[in-house]
Amino acid sequence: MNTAIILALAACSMALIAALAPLLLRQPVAQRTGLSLLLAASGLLAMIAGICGLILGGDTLILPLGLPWMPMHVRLDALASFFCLVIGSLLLPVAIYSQGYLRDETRLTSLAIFMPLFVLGMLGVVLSDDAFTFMLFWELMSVSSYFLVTFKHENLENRKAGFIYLLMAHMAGLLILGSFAVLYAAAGSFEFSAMREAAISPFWASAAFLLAGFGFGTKAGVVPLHGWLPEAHPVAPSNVSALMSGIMLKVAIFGFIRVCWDLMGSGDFQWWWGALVLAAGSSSAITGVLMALQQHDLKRLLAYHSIENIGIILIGLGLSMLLAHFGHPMLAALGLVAALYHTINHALFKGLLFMGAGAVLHSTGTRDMESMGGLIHRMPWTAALFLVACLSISALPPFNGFVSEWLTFQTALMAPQMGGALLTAIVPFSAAMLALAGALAATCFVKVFGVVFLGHARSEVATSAHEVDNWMKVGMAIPAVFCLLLGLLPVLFIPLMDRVPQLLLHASLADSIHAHGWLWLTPIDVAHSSYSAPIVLIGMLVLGGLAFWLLHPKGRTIRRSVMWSCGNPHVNARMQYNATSFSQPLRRIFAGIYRAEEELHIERSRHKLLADSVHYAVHVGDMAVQYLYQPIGKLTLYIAKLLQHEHQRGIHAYLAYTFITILFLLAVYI
Amino acid sequence: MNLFLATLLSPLLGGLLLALINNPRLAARLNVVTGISTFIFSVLLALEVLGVKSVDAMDGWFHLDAYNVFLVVLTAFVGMTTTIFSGPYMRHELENGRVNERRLRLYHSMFQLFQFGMLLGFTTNNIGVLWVSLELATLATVLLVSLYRTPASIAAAWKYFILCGMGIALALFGTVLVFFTSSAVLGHGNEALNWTALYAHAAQLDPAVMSIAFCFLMVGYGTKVGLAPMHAWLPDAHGEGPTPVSAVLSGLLLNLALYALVRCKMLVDGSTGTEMAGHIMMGFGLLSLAVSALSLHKQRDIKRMFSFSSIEHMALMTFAFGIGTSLATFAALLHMTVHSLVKSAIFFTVGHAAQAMGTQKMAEIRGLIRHHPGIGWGLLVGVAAIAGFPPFGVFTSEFLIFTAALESYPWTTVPLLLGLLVAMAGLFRFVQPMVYGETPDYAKHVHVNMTPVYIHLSLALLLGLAIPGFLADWYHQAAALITMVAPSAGGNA
Amino acid sequence: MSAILIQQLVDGFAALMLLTSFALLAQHRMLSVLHWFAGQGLLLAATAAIVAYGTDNEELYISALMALLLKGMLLPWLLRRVIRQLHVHREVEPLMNSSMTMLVALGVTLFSFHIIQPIEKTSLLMTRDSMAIATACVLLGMLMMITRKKAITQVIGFLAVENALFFAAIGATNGMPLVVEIGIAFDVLIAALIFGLFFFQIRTTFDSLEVDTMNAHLIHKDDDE
Amino acid sequence: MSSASVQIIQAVMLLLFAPLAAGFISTCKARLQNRRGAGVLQPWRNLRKLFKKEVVMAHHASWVFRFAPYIVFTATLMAASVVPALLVDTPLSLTADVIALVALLALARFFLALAGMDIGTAFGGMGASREMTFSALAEPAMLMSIFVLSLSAHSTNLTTMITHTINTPFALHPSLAFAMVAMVMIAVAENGRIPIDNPTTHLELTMIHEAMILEYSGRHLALLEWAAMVKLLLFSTLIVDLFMPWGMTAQADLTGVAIALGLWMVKVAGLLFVLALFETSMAKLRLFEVPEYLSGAFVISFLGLLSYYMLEVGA
Repeated sequence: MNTAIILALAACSMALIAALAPLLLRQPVAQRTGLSLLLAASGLLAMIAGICGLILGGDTLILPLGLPWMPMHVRLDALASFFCLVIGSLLLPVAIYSQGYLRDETRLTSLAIFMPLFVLGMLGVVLSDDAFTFMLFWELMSVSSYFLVTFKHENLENRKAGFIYLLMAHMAGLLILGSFAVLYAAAGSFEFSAMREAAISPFWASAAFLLAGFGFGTKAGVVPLHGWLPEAHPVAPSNVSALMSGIMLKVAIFGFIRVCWDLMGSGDFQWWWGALVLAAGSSSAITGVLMALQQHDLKRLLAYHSIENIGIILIGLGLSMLLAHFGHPMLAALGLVAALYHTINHALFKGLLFMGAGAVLHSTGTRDMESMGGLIHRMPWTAALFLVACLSISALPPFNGFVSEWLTFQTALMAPQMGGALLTAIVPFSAAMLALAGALAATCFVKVFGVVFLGHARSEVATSAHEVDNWMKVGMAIPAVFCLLLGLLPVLFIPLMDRVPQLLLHASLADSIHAHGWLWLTPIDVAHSSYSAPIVLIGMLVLGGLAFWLLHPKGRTIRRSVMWSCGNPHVNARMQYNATSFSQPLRRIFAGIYRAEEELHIERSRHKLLADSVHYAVHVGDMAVQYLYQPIGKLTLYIAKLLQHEHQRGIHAYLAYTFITILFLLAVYI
Repeated sequence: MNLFLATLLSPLLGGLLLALINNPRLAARLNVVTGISTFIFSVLLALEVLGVKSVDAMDGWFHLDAYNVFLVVLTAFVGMTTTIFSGPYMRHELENGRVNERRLRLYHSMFQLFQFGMLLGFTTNNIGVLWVSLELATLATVLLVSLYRTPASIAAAWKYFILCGMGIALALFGTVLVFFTSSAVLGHGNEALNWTALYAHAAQLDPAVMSIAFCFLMVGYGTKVGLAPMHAWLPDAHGEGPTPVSAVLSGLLLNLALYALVRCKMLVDGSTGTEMAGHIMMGFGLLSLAVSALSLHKQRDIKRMFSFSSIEHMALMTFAFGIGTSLATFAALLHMTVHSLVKSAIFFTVGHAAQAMGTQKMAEIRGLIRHHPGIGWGLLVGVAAIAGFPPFGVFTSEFLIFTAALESYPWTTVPLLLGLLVAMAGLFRFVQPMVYGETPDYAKHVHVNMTPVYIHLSLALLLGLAIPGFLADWYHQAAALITMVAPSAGGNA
Repeated sequence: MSAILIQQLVDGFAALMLLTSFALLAQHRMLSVLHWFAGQGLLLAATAAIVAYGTDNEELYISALMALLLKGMLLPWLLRRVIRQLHVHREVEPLMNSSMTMLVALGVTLFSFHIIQPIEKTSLLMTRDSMAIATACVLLGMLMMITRKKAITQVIGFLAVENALFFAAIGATNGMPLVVEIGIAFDVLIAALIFGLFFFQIRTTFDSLEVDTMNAHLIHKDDDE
Repeated sequence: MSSASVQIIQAVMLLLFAPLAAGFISTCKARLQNRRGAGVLQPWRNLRKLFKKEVVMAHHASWVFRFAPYIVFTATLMAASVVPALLVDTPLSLTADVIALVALLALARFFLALAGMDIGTAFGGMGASREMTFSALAEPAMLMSIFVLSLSAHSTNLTTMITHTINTPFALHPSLAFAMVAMVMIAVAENGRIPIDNPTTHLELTMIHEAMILEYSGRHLALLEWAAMVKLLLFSTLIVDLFMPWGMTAQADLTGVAIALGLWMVKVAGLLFVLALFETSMAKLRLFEVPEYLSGAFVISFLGLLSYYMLEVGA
């Protein structure tokens, strides 16, 4: 029972205490402080447990809860401790952030109960070592997040989003249950340790893989099944949607890795598994970012971006599976490390983005980007921290987003010839898709930062915005610092993550990473590729400082006057580019994918050519909802209607039914 | 043996006494006292029986073993909590003039008579007396369903009476057929109708007659369990009757019918040696799951909707008993317990909700959480429990049913999963708007007694998280008893 | 009386039983249905007495007497009183016209003979093919309930099924044990009382005994949105 | 001379020669259009003038607008110093491989676009939107051409690629040819040259790069102009390095460096002349024809990849 697993269980118990606290503390202030205090402690403990688990190695434990003949098994191996680290690293800042964010909420009890339960569910899933515990905590996570999504259930939008969310979560749960059942049939017992040793036939292995893939894919928001994500995340309170986007999607990725890599015999994948994951990853990345570009609701845009980043993680995983199948353990380890690196990166910068969006929502009261603008003058701190997150997510050098995308590119570029022509074409093509997604992400975040923070305020709501309090600033500062550190010192973090491929693929990157000292990141060997973030940053700072000092001779101040705009000074706020117009070129280029519906009506009272007012709105529907969810919904209702007619007949019909049933039974069985 | 008689007679005496008392307040309190006394006696009886594995009383007329003693305790417990709930509920109905003193008296006495019929049915060793007790329970419920004397409730009662009457007649014919073969082996006395004797000589019974008998018994008791396509009476009976009756009806009466069906299955398996009975039950289970899950989507009345949910869960239990392995039977017994607890809790909350909003039409019930947090959250958590979300017991039992199904008949897991998903969608489709949103202005304040609901839900929670040791091996004994006779695949675990 | 004679008598009564079931199906007027039903009750009592005598089993005499009192006299009298008070007359089949019902009835009888076929070979009791007839009567009783509109005729159908069951109990198994017998009789009696109770309520609330009007009240609850 | 000193010379050289290169292109175009042109040193004069001029900024311009020029200039300069022009193996070449180089330029572009949007004029937003969209579409083509090159050299480090191309005997590899064409097309798009964007014009509706720096004045404008010129020279050096690196010295001795410098100047001048020729003969594409141009570049680079696998792998 080493320290790591004790710390992990301490984190879980902290979350449990936090869940029970609201029953004692009644008034909102006490509940809020209790909630953020206990969750912060839980986050800190989870982080330390993760780091200890990675350094000292894991341990297993059996708790006396659960079914009599199958108690709860708990395991903290390298994979679990890494994801504990991910959960903890975002939970700590979000907990601090919540202290400020929930300041003026009156009805807090349901949030104060279900948020810790949500955290407990995630930690439980990461730590579980048998199918029953996994499913128990998995569904606990889904149900508690459902209650969080419907926290503000006054508006209809929350309720509809909540319903779809719960339905998809339940479907995912059932699919995962299916895959566990298949593994149970092969292993004869629910414990993961038994499932690992069990020899499973290729057919049933593929069945389990597909079930787990679709189940975890639905929960992670992979493209065809992602319809619920852009509905559910924006309506939840911002600190919760930070947790949901930041961590819950990662727990789904954890589940996928645990089931498909760890339980089904690590390393011996079939080739089409990797290809399928790669294809799903690239299509998610592209669709996610393309749909994100067309949104003008800030949090809905960020939710779509989560789909893109999950796609990037899946590209890393898919490459690693392919390479593992074709017998390149070192490269497969690199792919896995790239995916894990992007997991923690995404948790951090997406958490920061949602917290920033929460801060904007908190002070302006709206999520619509069309009514924001010029907030950098009224919310300087939030703007600066939001900019850090934008740089990280757009994968730009000094920050962490670039390191993980760079590693994924290296895996793709260095993948030697694999199998037939089809495969050799897919890998570079998906690398190109990754590049396109990265660049479009940069476009999208220029739009977000530009429209929200820069330029003139587009509404009086934006003008009356105020800077957020210190709690929220600290809550946002922590992930920003982490983003910079992860971006500058990858060589220190990768050995920590390297334990996971050692566990799963029995291959390690350790020696090649340290080949060139802590400054240079050289994944395979120095001749292949190397990148040194610290030198880049120092170089830029030196050159920048030099240029700034040289160009500032004594006493030359900057004269402020009216903006130039080609000599047309009276420009009002409506003449700026806003969210819809910024993405207009892309809407034209990718018109085939979007199928946007534009409505334009112009009032002309005076003369045919003189327009009084022009109203223009564009709506881009989500393909998954239109072509997947609605048809299934209509089909069920249609069958239900048919059945309903059966219930409106008189007593004679029912007597006849019984009569026919008895005759049928007798005829068949005698 | 006095414990056994006490358990049986206390509801009978209570019923008779209540028939005489006119003052509603006193009657309500006596009703609760009778419920509590029955429960206490049943618990003592259970402790005694468990010590000695099985007990025969009154020279073979009554037989108690691990299987039916657990059902007796469950019936008594849910009966007790329903009496507690029905106190304030019926007083509210009295004030609103939906029921007068005379009919309230009828309600109390019939309620206890129903309870007596249930306990008699579980404890008797004689399949004839089992049929009589079921008939008695049906007659009591007919009067209870038509309590309000509204046109709809009378029509519902009539429909219930005709359909169940016919169903039970078929079951009687099945019993006669069983007696026809058993008298050839065991002679003409009562001996030929006792479960214990029948099991001992199951092999000598004529398989052809037994399979015909099972067909009649299946359709007969199947009607009472509410399996499709004989389920038409259930939604109306639930919809029109007073809520305590619906709670008891779906919580307990269906269990008794299913108990009888499983007894017959054990018998038929013993004599035919084939898996015919199991397959028929699984077929009916899947059909009812499909029908109920789909018709959940098209309901307008809150109680009718939850009655379809009862059909869905009875279908799951029939399917599990049909599989026959000891894991499946364990799961079915657990499901039966948790379903009774959670479904009756839901009906209590629904009763209060309907009274608060003054209507049973789901379109007009809104903003329960805002109106009365107890009702709102109670309903939401109850529906989450019944839909099979952890940490409640329904999730555990559905998980075990699923794995048992996968072990013996893997292809059945697909319709099972689909059915569960569609049912969950249907339930939440209606519950969500009812629970959330702003409170409408026509909502009245109503005196609410939510303690039974909280007791039931916490018990279900306990069953989900960590099933207590004694209850687990209680199920194991019952499962072993049931599968020991059945020739089907040897049960593991 | 020798065993063979008793056997022939029981078979004769079984045939008469089948005849009454068919007759009940064919009647149009309410009173004639009632008369046939009373006839069936008497027939049952006679069969019970004969079988009791044949197997000199005393319990059976009591159930024969109960059958005579209950099914032969009390129920028909009760129903006639109700009919006269509610002055109900013609009866129209909603589902199928009478010839169609007859065809179905024949089919059902043949079917029940077919399913009872394997059993007959093994039974030793003196009532060889009465089980087949009993099954037929049960199914015909159900058919009658299905094809009738009026509540009263449905009740008579239900009681016909009970009669068929009673006949099965006596004919095939020489009578169920007494306790069970009393229980069944007791239930049938309560059922009849409740029917009586219902008729008056249905009459007052629906002012017609048509089953479909009652259903209308249930159906409106489920109108489409 | 140690390689570090060559590194510094190289960086300073790139910085100083950039305006000359820009001047060289404009004079070539002038000569081709029968005009005298303003002479090669004109960009130098502009920069000197701008450095002395007073900076005027809008009232509500934020710190992003103020520091963007410095970040853009330093990022581009950092990228330039990483690219080996004369010496094959410079100490800084390890800090960033080709992908990191592209990312540095992306960082510069990111801040430029933000600065464009900061003032809140229509032109700034238009420029930012178009710049980001078209550069995003250029990314996959750029990466695919790098991919083709790295396939043969099995690396993305510039030094390894250069040494690999120098050592292998000269042979016409179709994949390299395709990659070169794609790279040139991308370079033209990235630097906002004629078919995509007209660097000389201030015609509001057509300009992309100019629109973003419309609001700048004084030394900020100078820095941005200079950065654009350095970027042009950087891309031409990159193309020279990857496709015709012969003549670059391996050792850091004086004679080697001098020869390398001479050869480098000749090669870059030739490349820029071809660019000027291309620009005078081509008119600017309609705005929404640019995606076709860029997807054309992507298809060409993908052909390069296929030809590498079909033809060269076998050889």
